Amino acid sequence: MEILTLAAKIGAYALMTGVLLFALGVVALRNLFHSALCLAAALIGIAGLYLFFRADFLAAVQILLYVGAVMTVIIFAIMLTEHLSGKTTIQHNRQSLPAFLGIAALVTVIAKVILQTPWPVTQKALGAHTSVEGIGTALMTVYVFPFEVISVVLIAALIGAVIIAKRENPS
Amino acid sequence: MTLIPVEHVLIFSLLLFAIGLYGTLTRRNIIGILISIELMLNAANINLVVFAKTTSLSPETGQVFAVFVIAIAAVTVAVGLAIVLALYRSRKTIFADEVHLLKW
Amino acid sequence: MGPVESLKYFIPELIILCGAFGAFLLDFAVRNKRAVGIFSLFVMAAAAFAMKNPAGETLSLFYGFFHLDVFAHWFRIFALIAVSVTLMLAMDYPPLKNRYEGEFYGLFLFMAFALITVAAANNLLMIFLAVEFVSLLSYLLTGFLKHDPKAKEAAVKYLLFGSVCSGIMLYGISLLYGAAGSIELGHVWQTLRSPSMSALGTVGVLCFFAGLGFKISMAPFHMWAPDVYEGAPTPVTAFLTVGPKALGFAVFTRVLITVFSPSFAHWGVVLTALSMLTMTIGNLTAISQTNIKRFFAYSSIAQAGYILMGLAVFSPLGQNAVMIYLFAYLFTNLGAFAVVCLVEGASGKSNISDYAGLSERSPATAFFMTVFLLSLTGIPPLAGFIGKYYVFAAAIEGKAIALAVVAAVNSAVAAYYYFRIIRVMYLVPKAETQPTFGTSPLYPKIVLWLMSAGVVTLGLFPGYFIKLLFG
Amino acid sequence: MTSHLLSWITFTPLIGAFVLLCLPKRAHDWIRWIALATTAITAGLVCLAFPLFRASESGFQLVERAMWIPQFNIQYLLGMDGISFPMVFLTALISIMACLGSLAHIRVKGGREKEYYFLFLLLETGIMGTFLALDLFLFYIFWEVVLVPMYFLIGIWGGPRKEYAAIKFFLYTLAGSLFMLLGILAVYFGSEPRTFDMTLLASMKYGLVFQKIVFLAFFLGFAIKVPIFPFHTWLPDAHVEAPTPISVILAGVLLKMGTYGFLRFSYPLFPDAARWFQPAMGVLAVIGIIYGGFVALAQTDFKKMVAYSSVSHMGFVLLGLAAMNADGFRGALLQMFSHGTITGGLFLLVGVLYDRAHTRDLNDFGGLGEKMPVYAGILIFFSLASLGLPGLSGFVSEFLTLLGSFQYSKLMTGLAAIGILLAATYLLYMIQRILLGKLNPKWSSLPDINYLELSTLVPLMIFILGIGLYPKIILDYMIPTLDGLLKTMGGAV
Amino acid sequence: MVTADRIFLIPLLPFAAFVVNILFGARFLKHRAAWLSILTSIAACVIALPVCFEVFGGARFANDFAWLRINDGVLRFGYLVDPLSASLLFMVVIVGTLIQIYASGYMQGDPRYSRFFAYVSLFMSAMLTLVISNNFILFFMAWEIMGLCSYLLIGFYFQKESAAKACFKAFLTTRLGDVGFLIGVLMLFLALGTFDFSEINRALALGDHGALPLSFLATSAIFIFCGTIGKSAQFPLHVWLPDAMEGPTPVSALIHAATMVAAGVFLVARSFTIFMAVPETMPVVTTIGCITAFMAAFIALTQTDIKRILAYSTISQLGYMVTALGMQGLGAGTFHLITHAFFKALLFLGAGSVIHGTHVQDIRQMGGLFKKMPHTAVTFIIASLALAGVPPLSGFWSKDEILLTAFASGHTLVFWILLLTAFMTAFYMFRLVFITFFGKARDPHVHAHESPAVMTLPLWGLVLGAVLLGIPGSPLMHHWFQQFLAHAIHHPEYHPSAFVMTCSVIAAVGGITLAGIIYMKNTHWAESIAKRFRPLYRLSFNKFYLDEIYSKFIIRPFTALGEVLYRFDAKVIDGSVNGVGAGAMWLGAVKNWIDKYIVDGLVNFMGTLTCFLNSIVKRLQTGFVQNYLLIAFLGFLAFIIWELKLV
Repeated sequence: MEILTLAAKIGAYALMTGVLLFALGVVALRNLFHSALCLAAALIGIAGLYLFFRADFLAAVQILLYVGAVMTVIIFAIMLTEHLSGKTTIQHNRQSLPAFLGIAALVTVIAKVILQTPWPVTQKALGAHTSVEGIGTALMTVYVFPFEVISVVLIAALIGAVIIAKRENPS
Repeated sequence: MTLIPVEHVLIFSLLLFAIGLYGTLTRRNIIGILISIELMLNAANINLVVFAKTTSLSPETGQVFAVFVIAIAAVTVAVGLAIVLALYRSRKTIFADEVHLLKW
Repeated sequence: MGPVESLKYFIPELIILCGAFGAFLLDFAVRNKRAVGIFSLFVMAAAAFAMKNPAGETLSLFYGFFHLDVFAHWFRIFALIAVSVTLMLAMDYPPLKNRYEGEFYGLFLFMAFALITVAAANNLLMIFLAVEFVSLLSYLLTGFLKHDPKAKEAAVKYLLFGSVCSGIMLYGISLLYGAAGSIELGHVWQTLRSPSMSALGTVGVLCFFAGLGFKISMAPFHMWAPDVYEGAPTPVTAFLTVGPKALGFAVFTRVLITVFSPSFAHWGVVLTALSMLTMTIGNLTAISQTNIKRFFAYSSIAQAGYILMGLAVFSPLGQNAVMIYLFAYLFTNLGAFAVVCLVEGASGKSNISDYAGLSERSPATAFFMTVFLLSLTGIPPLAGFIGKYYVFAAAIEGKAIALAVVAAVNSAVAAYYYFRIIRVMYLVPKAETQPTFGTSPLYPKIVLWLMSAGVVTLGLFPGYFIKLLFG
Repeated sequence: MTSHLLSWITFTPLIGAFVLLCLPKRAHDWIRWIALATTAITAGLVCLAFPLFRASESGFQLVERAMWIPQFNIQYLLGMDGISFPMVFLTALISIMACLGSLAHIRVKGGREKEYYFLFLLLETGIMGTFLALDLFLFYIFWEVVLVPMYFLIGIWGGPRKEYAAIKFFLYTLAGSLFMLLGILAVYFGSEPRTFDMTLLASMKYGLVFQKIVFLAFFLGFAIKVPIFPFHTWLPDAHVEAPTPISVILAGVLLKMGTYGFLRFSYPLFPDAARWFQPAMGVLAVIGIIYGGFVALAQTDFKKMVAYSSVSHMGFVLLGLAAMNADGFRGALLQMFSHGTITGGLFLLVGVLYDRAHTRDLNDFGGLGEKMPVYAGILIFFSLASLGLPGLSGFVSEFLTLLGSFQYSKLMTGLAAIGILLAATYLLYMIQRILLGKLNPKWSSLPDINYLELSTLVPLMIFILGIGLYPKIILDYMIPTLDGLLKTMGGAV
Repeated sequence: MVTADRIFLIPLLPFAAFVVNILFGARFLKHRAAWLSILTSIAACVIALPVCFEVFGGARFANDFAWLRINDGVLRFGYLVDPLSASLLFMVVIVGTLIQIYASGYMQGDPRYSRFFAYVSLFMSAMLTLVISNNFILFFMAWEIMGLCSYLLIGFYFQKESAAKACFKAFLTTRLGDVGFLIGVLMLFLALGTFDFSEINRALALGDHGALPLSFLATSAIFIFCGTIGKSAQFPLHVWLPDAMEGPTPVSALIHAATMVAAGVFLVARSFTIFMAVPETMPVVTTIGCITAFMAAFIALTQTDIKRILAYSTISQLGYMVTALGMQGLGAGTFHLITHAFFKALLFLGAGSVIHGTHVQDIRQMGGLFKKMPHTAVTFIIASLALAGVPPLSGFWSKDEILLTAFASGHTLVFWILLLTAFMTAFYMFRLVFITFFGKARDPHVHAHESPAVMTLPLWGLVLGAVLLGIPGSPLMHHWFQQFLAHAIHHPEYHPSAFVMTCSVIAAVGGITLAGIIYMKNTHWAESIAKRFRPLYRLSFNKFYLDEIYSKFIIRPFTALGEVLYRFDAKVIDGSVNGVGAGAMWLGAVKNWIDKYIVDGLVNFMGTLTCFLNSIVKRLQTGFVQNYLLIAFLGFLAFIIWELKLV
């Protein structure tokens, strides 16, 4: 058990490190396609973390919706605009330095705040296990209204997206 | 979740958020910016999931929230890419610093 | 309240939703797309007819995810007015002709629904969801005119800025949720009261401000607004300056009032600073604008600054001030945009210089515009003055003298640029090349009359409105 | 009609304005006559107040009260006393004269008569309301209502730099009045129970610090309107650019709104602060008097000279107010009235000349006394009234003011006396340059003043002369109220 | 309450004439305007003279009505006819009427004939009001209206540049004194709480100086005296009177010789009790009077314009009167005032007649007029003799009284100066007489003729006064006049002195003789004397350069100050406000916004600052969305840092 725990712990930290590295790749790589691949990897890593947190349902959603659907769309878009995403073009603008400094400051500040805060961790929450079933029930009962709203959002947004993405055809 | 202190995960998600934010501020390519935004949303999602397992009063809340966030993220990407494609068609660019007809 | 019992209170929203789908269907069926617009107007009217003031009691529909109280009620009325007026403006907006006009109306009905959910949102999840809903629809509507490169640029900027801001907001929400263990605003409030949580509360709430600040175009999250307002189709701009902004304020008010009771008054300092910054930046930049839509964008930023005054003082009076101001602003700004639409319809352009000699080309239009501009300036007895009076009163009551003085100076500056338009209309002779006004289209004209009636009535009999809104 | 007399007085011009709005644009004659008739009816209504107004009482009379915005305890509250009555009368008088003056003038200025008279009547409503409102909120509304028509009247029908002058006027006064609004709100929230009702507020006591701050806020609003040095720079521009009838209204009535505000609001509400600021006000008054005089002396533009003379003369009003004693107040209020008639007349005379010669450059004229003897006589009359010649109303008011201020500060009075001297200098210098000397051949065909123009001036002359010879007729209306005011301020009558 | 009262009619009748003449004169009355004025004047005479005689007989008239409420009291307007005002009233109605009759002839044919008489009537009305007024305010009002009439009448020929300038100068200079007068009156009111003459006299007689110190009263007296300095053309404000001769000659006679200028002296007489209450002010009065008397006479020696010589003579004589009052010689001063009014009016009318007959004013162009204008010449010479102080004409008696006062009250220096002045007076008057009426006609272009009877008759009327009016004040009638005045206001009296009389006669005769020698016999002497005493001559001829000094040191700085302040106004006050940001302006943005906003639109504080900030803020809006994001982010960060109190 000790070893398993240790292994799980090391695995989790390794996973986090990996996600961070891929995330760096997302923002730092010149080739946008590579970035997208990095993103996919990072998202999968995050799904792994979800598993580690015993959020199985979410891990599944993450893989299916994100890696499956969203990434496909992104890569499709990258392909469409490929010649602009090539290596030759400068991929970063000139405000890297102020952005970096600002973000460093932000990270310092917020990290400090996070470490200061006495997170009210409860045994109940630690011990609780949420099954896929439980989440499904919740979505259909308590969260039925947001669920319906999000479906309306999906419909409305997709109709809109289709109209926008269509070629201009004066009818 | 008993294994790792919640703060560590939070720092991790903070870094992820920061990286994403950096990407949005520095990436020229609009698709790149959208990708970076995904990182930010994921960072928040990690928080939600972690809190669901540590501090939440009811266990589902965080996870359900995260599911909604994923859905919204997907819609955002869809809408975003639709707009980017439309822009690409008419302006032949997808670089954020090349669209500045509107200013001052 | 469970979903089934909730439905009978949810009829207006259902009407709108069904109307939206109906509009898309109707779009397939009819050739004259104007019919869709009229249908949409009827839907709005039906919804408005079905709405009932919960009058005092609070209805927690759908397990509290749709929080219907007087406050939410008036904001949904607000949303209905904003959307209906936009529909009317859009129906006589030439660039929209033959460009998915039917879908446009449908999307706007969805927008009405989205706004209502915002008004009724009472927890972190619904706030995020509803605000995102409104945002996504706004991005789409901004970029709706695909042939217009400016519109697309606007949409892209809007999208990018908005997504980043909501990312930040979401991050803040997640932290707040973690701290409280709940998404209920009441719980969050309870948690943040403990001193050990104050730092986290600060970060969380400021992240929250980023998302909401973006919606209400509060400095420093305002910079998207001018570009988007200039680029978007004019009816959409008209809508964007009031609809999402007002609902942003609704959420803001709800969050601040429920989360921060007066014990959180130190937030007042931040809000005061933000308010001053917002109005000052808006006013300073508005002075040199040459495009009327961009001009109104900056003006709306400045107006947001004044409205923030009401929030900054954390008092019931301030809260009421926000609402009254928003209603005054609704009538005024939509009226002004009706004129913008008319002029654009006649000349195809929206530069301030196109307003030269408007008082001779179309005296009525110029007169209405003057009324609206005076109202924006805050000249009594028009609605804008009542709004200004309210926020000033709130500031003075809260002893926020500095804020009041800054606002007063700002109002004087604002007068200058509002009068610039009046000057152009009345004092600058018309150029030879400018087209004469034909007969103005019907719907914007109706809007003009209705809005000016609103402006004048609210200005002359504010007591009636106050009683209506706050009992 | 007499039961709501004050409302009728206030809103009759507005009714007229809307009647005008309904007329077709081309019906010029109708428009003119309806406008004129409206001002005349208003004046008639004001005259109706004479038998109803009991001059010997100091309180508000003919009060009309109705709840307007109950949530803020805002009332529609009108009332008249010995301070506002003369001002209302002056407004009615000057409005008729200005309307008469417009008949010819605006036609010359290129039409748009419908808009012009509409705004003109709107302006009159605003002014009347300002002088009659007793609820601070209502007062503020009327105060602001005055601004907008003024902006258009200067901006559309003004001289070459009209736009500049109009916006400058507007911004200056708006900035001032916004501070006043803050002050009004402070008073409201400082009162218990909360109210805007002047009659109740005056009986409340406030702390000195509060008083000082709020007094300053009001001061800013009023000072810009008066205008008190150094807030006066809008005035020459506005006066010079405005069309003649509007200059008349501006100088004749509008400036009085500022000093009226002091008497009506600042003093009764904040007596302690008023005493504290007394020296400052006195100094500003003296600076205004001397400064305005000197600057008027240096003018070559006729209208600008008259405009600066207003700065100087309004300084006397302020000096009387600063004296805070019976004579000072009487002098100030009388000076408000007489300055209204005198300067109004002077601006009309400037207009008469300008309409003929199309220039106002003093150095360009000369010897007109020969060509236009009647005009010359009237110009001399008004100039003399302005410089305080005994027998004309200017003297009585200046004398009372000086008498009052002398009891307050001998030095200030002595310095103010320099202003009298300066007035004589610049006015006579003006007369010398316009009327005396050799006739500039350019003007050899100028016609003398005509009957229409004469009709705008003669009534003013009658008032100037009447008050100058027997000031009791008007002072009897003012004195009880002013004495009452002084008593509430804690001073001896 | 106003009671119907004939004395109120005295000033009101001429006022009615004024109203009618100014309104209807030009169109309806035309030359009949004169008759209206004269008739009302005569009517005033008819009312006033009985009143005067009643007062001479010991009566006293007063009446008033409430005019204005001041402070908690009432200012009452009304009349007071006491010995002092009765004597003045007597003089004014007679002289005034005669001069108006004369003027009706003199002004014949003038296009603005009715205007002239309107003004003169107004003047008469004001002067009469002044004389019988019962308080300082009414007095001041009348005083100012006289100033106005003086202004209007000096500028009667306003087409002449010099006349336009002269009236301006006259009004302003006297106004300077008037302002002082007003301040003095206000101070007096503060001290005594009343404006009423009777009440003031009563209070002071009881030794009640009010709450304020006596020095305050003294200051007030000095300020009141300022009025005299201005109105009666005393040094240093005398410069306006010679220029005032631009007006028609009857005006010079009426206003600038007989009545208005004497009002200043009357003012001192009116407020005599005040001066008596603070005797330390008296030397000021004496000194001013004395300087004036001497200086004006000295200037008159070299002048060549007939009216200017008379003007300086007037100034000099007014100085005499003021000196007398300063030495507490109320009787002497007032006596001289009355007599002087008659013979000086006569002199002016005579001069007017000469001008009317010759159409020139420079005495060097005249000569030998005696034969051509006998009436004028004879009356003129009689008046000159009176002025020179030749017994038994009126001037002798009054002047003698003044010299006596000076001598007897111990003002020895004053006495000698006055004596010297008397000598000079005799000299310059007869220089004038000899040059004008005797010798040969110097200018062939001048064709003199005698004036019509309407003008010469008043001359003779005045001669009567000039000759006879010395009697009531002379030892022959035991100084009846002085004693009469002393009833009202007590003042010291002196016994006649043979020494003084002798000196006086010697000075007069000496002056005449010297003038005769120089101008009748040895005409070349004049020039050689002038050459020998060049500096003195220049000083006299250029009137002590006072005009130049005033112009350089007072008027120009005054107007310059106006200019400077105006520029200050336009540039600094307006600009202060524009220029606040000016120092720190930003590169190319500067010109851009100056042109665009300042010139175009709003030039004030808000404007400048606003436009300046606008140029900065606006530049943040680059159009690059990521710039926006960065700014928003940095702002967000700043707020976090601020709110966490990290700074």
